[in-house]
Amino acid sequence: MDSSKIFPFPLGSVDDSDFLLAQTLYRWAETELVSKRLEFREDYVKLLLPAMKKLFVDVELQKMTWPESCGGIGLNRREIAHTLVMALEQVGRADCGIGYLLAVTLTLCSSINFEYNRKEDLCQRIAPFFCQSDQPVIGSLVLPSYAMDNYPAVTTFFRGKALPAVARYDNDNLVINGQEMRPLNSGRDASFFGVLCSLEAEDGPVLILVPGDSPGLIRDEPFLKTGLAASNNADITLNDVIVPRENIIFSGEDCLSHMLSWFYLNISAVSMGSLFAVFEIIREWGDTRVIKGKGNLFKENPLTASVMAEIGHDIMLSRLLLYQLAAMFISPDSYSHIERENLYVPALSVVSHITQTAEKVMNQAMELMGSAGYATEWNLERYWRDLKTIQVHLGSWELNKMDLARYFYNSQKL
Amino acid sequence: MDSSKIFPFPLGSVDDSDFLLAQTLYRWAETELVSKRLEFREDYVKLLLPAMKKLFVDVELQKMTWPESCGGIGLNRREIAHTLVMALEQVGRADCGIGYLLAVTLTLCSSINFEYNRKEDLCQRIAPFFCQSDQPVIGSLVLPSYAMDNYPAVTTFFRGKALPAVARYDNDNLVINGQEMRPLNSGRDASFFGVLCSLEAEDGPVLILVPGDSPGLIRDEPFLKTGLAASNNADITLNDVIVPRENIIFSGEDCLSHMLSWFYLNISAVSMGSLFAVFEIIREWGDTRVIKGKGNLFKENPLTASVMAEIGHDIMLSRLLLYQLAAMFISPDSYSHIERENLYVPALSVVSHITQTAEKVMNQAMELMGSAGYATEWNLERYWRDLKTIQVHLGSWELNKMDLARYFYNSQKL
Amino acid sequence: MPSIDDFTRPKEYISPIDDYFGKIVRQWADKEVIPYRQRYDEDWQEHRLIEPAFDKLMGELGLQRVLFPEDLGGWGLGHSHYTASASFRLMEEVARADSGIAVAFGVTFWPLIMICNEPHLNRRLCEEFAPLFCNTNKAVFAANAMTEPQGGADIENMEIIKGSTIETTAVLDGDDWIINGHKLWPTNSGGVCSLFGVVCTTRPGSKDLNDFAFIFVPADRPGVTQGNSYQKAGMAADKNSDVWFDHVRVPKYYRACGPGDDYKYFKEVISFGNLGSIAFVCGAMMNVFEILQNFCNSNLYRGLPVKEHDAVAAVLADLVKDIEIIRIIGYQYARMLDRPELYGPRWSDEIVAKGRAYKYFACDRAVEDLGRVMNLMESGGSDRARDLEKHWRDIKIVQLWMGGKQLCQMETARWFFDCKTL
Amino acid sequence: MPSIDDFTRPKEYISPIDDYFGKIVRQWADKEVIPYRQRYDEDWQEHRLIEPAFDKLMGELGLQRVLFPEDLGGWGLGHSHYTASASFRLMEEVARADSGIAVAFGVTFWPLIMICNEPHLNRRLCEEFAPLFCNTNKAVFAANAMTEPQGGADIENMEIIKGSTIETTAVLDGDDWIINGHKLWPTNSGGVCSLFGVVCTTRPGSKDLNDFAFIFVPADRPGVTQGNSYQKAGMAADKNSDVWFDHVRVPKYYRACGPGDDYKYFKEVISFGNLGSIAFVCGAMMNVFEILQNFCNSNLYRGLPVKEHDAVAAVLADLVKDIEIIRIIGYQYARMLDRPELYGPRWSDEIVAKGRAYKYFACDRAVEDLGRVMNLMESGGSDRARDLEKHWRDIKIVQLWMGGKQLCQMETARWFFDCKTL
Repeated sequence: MDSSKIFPFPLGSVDDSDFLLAQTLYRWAETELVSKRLEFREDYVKLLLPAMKKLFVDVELQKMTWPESCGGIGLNRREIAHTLVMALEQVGRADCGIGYLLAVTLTLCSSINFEYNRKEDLCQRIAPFFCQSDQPVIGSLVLPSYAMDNYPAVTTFFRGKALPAVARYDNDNLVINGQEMRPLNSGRDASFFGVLCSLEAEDGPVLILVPGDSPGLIRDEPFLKTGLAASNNADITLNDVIVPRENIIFSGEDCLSHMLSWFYLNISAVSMGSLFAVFEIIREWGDTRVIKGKGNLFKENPLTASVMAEIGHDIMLSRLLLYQLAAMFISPDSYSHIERENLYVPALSVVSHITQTAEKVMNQAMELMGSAGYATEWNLERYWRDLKTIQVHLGSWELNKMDLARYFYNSQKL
Repeated sequence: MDSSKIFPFPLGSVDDSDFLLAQTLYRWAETELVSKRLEFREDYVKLLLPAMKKLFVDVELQKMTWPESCGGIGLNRREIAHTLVMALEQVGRADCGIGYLLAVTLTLCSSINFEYNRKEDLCQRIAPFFCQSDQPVIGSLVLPSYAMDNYPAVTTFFRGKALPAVARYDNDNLVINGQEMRPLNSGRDASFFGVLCSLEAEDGPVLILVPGDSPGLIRDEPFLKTGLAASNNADITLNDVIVPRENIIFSGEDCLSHMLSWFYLNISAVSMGSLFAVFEIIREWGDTRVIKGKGNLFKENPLTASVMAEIGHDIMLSRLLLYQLAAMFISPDSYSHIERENLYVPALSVVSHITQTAEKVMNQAMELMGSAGYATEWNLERYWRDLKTIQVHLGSWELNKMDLARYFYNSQKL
Repeated sequence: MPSIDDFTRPKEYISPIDDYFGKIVRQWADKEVIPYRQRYDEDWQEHRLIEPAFDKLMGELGLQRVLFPEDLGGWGLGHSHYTASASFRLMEEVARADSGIAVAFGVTFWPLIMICNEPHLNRRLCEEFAPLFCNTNKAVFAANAMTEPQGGADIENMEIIKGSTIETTAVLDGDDWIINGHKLWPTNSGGVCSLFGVVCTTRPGSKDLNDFAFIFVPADRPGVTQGNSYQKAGMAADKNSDVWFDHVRVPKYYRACGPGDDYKYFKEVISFGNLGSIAFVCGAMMNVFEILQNFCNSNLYRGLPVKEHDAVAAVLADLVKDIEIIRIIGYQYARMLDRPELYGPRWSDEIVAKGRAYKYFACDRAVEDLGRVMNLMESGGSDRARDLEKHWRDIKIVQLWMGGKQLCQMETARWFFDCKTL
Repeated sequence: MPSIDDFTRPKEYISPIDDYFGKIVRQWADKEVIPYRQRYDEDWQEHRLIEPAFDKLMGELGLQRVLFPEDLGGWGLGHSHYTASASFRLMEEVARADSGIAVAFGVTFWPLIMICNEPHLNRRLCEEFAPLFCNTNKAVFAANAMTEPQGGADIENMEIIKGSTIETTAVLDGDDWIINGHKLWPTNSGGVCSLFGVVCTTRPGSKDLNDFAFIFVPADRPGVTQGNSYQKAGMAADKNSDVWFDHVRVPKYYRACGPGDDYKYFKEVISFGNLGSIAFVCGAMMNVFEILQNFCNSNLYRGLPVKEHDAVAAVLADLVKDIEIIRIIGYQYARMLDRPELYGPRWSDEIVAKGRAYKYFACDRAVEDLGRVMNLMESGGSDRARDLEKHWRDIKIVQLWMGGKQLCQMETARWFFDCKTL
């Protein structure tokens, strides 16, 4: 049984088409991934790429948020938050890595194609790539990171971290430079990068869209990492990469916060999906495994049941928070003290909670399953690696909390 | 500033009268408690009783849920969940003990006077006590507890614990016996006890209303305890106490679960209020205290700010869950997979989360404040003691989780 | 059934006086304290119930004399090779009964460490103060006056502050120090203190470590005022108050060790403070174990003792696991203080930092564990008759004092990661 | 700047061979493993990269010989008074480089404990098997075949199960045992094992402890089949597989200690298993410390090394605090195994239960700490080039094996609270 049915959520603005989409994605997962896992494990070429092609192209998710006028499906309003969440839950349940790529791609696109963000020129130019391609079109982001102790003199800092690239105007174009930058995902095969730059005469950070085939964009060899096999990641370097001025997606801290809010919502949904998968694994274990000799089912032992109960409890509460957050995106006015500008704080808070809870839940599930917890065959360890990888890409909790302190206590110097 | 304004919640079915009531209670708190704390500390006679009289009688909270036809205010529908929550938040912020008494009293009354529970005879008989008294009328509950190793032979068990009392029919009356039972609160001065009994020919537990002045009801001396000074608690004994048959409030496990659901919602709101108080204390500390020498405000130090941020984060998420839960009570149909019968699971889950989070938050706030954390003068330690006392009265988390395991995994033998 | 004596201690570290005095103190605890402690909270101002227990322990049994040299009426523990391990056991046993008494008892030695311990034994001051403690059958208390109104435990954050925020001053006037200042919170203040060790500066604002001074001030000197006791969440036996020093005059030689050395050896005081804190936690937790054994045997769930429920047993396991570990760590730290030739000076940054780490570990675990077992006991957890909630309140206080968790973390990180600006 | 050698060890417990062999193993780690370990995960089936490191450590340096008596070519550690403390250091050093290698190395001694350790040294079997390990420069692996398909680590839950669920049988046929059964998961299976210690029963379903048998089975005997390696989250150097015993015939004297004693001394195997687990955690965490020191010095936030941010430093402090404590506990447990005259037999329920408690403590702390520091390193945390995520994966495996946390909790509670039904 689809475990997402066990955990209550408010029906609110969810409609039939959302349920239909979720069902479609559930079937996609069973056909393209679940049934092939044992044979192909995390094989990128044999398993993940074909599944992504189905998802991005055949199920048309990469067209979803582009305006109909540009060939998309036209789900480009804040009201689709619930749709996004329900879809990303299902994708995350099947494969966190694919869910993550989709989440980042949708985040990048939303900054271009959502009604209230809409950059008409960019939309017209970029939409066809997403809407007409018969291959997955992946977006990626390059965000600020710790500076290294040998950082170049031109580096600009944003809230203590280094902006990855420097842009300057050159007539109608922008010239961008950045060395060995690590994208959130897919450094090897992303079609578009949103690169956060410093730009002359601009105070805050500026997000610039850099097509993956831009001359001067160099992709390193892929590097080995903990999880997210679907993300074929590598560092990239921009050497005097030239893009039109119109490729500026936004500038300034508020816009960045707003984009990150959507990113956090999407990631929360993907993480939620991975929790459904974990719940299903541990439920099956509880139904079939014995403990302390024959006839004693795992789910009937008070200790193992208590840990399993805590897993259900944590997942249930996380889902309630996720949908509460989605509802804030849809209608900030119906929340006291929430405006569009400060969605960032609840979004950061919810995504941090859900990913931290997911880490705890997965750790507990693994404990219950002993060696089966770390055997590839049982899949659990994959969700654990994937989720942790997603979590670290959200940035360090210790430093993210500085943003929360600014909100709650009006701290000025952090 | 009222810190409850910092933490977003969905306006949903909250209306102006709810905000007005919250304001009234905020003023009540400032006048009756906050301004007198330093002088009277936790003095029951000088501080708490007068404040309770204002609250229960003058602000009319003890009339709130009785039908207008019985002299009450008529807020006796599930739709008042948000009203209750907003009111109990404010009372809990002022004094957890008073909030707790109010929560239990309203829980007991709701089982009698809510539209869908309404016991007409009981309503008519009992409402006048609440609606016409010029003194606080306190309700209390006696719930199952661990058996002692010398438990009497007549003891009946419910889900592994002993039912406190035994009732039998005697013509039109019930005769009740129970030895040294510990009520949730106010053993010394409650006007009504809801006592969970075993009753001949009934399978499940039966809740019977026992007036405090019943002959045969013996109140022990009050005992010393950690917190909740407003609850003047003592064990009670019922020796052949006789009440009319109509004093049966309900029988059966489902009704008990439903009553407990309201109890958990109410307690969640009281705990939430105590978190507002703690937030205000730590915010003031952060605004005024220095660390590492002059000029370095506490809220600007990255470490103390990070702990403070976590406090804000936890409170914000708890409040979102609280209002999500209230919304489920108001309209279970608008949640997937929720029916009236299984409100118990999310309610248990939310109250456990909020009270556990509150323990963590208060522990952290105390850590930040060092000696001021445990000095009575700063009030923080009182909330910490009170909240923990409330938490242990919800029953042990390890055993409560067995209920969750039954729901999530269909465990049969726990 | 295993008892508290089955918790592991490193057997080779145990002091020669351990067994004998451990037993005596346990008898004292069982007879003089445990039957009365439920009423201690109401006795926080008067100490009518509490005082007899103190007199018995410190005066009659004579434990207030242990640090002083034998020829001055003491037991010579200050120059033994088992000061720390012997103290650990004694403080553990006292804290098992009441950590408030344990603190008051332990803190009496706190200033005396500065003058009674090798290699910085100050014979003249030992002679000066030994009679006060050794020639009486009544409890006599000493106190360290450290914390000040502004900044609290910043005083203890010595590596970064270097005494520069101390506002209590000592000015030489001929052969006397004139002390002025306002201190908060000393354990054993609130009127009970007979001898203060005062942390002060000979040049306000200075970061020169030679200006950091530790000076003894008998509480009966003119100009010394102890305020009323603060009311607090627990530890009624430990009185705290404001203390004012208003032009208090003491002889020049009342300075403990002198310029530079006062600062240096004051860090040893911190080390012993952390050791004591661990011992208090450990002793309280051992009593928690006793309470729980009793509770879980006599309370039933589904017809069996509560301890037979697997999920409950897991919580019990977590508790005893932590007691085991805290006790081992405590004795290991005691050994590190007792064997400087193996582990380095007791006042070294390394030993101080490690003590901070162990202390906050012990407190964090204990606070979490007690919260959980209190919850397990349901309404029994908040009932004072069970004595569990008492330890829960007391242990929280141990966690919060001496700068609390954050200062411990900073000192730990600073030493291990060589941080410069923390 | 402090190094990993500045983490506390009880100095008086350190074995005479500690310093010399500790250094040798560290050199081996730095030269033979650390430069290559990032590619180990892809080498899980072939062991092309991993095998040379094993040969060097176990064969050439000869560490696979340590338990055997000297006259048989061993180093006599099995009858020394520092078996446990010496092993702890060695395993720590190996795990610093790669806990998979450490496990494979440590587990090779696991069955040998049954025959090499005093007071149950089995001279005949030592003579039988010593040549296999001592007369070669190649790594030779041994394994304990315990876990079975049904119920997993229930086998280890000995106090309650008493061997009654064991389905692997040993039947006497003249002077031979005939072994039949199916085992899962032995470390050092998957084809690398040369000598199995097989946990089996001489009477299926029996709770009579005399029927519990521990019998040696050379892997090249007819009827022994090792399956293909399982793929797992980490520890590529540790091969695990199914193992089938199909009418395998071994001499009667291959039974380790005999009826009753097999069960009794098998609990010593559990004690050493817990000791080893703590050592693996400890070694891995020391390397985590090295990685973090480097990371926090070279990565900047607000223009300063990350470690200078107070909130980050608190996480660093939590890590080093736990390393301190885990290491002290590990050495204390080693001492308890090395000094049965002080602490009781290594196979006693008390020592087994305490080992379980320390093991799950160490694992829980490490798992939490590594999760936090991985998060601190942001995307660097999941980058295999940093080596941090490797330890994160490996330590989780240590936490899960040998019955995982819940079994540890039950055994701990059972001993301390005298539970009857857990």
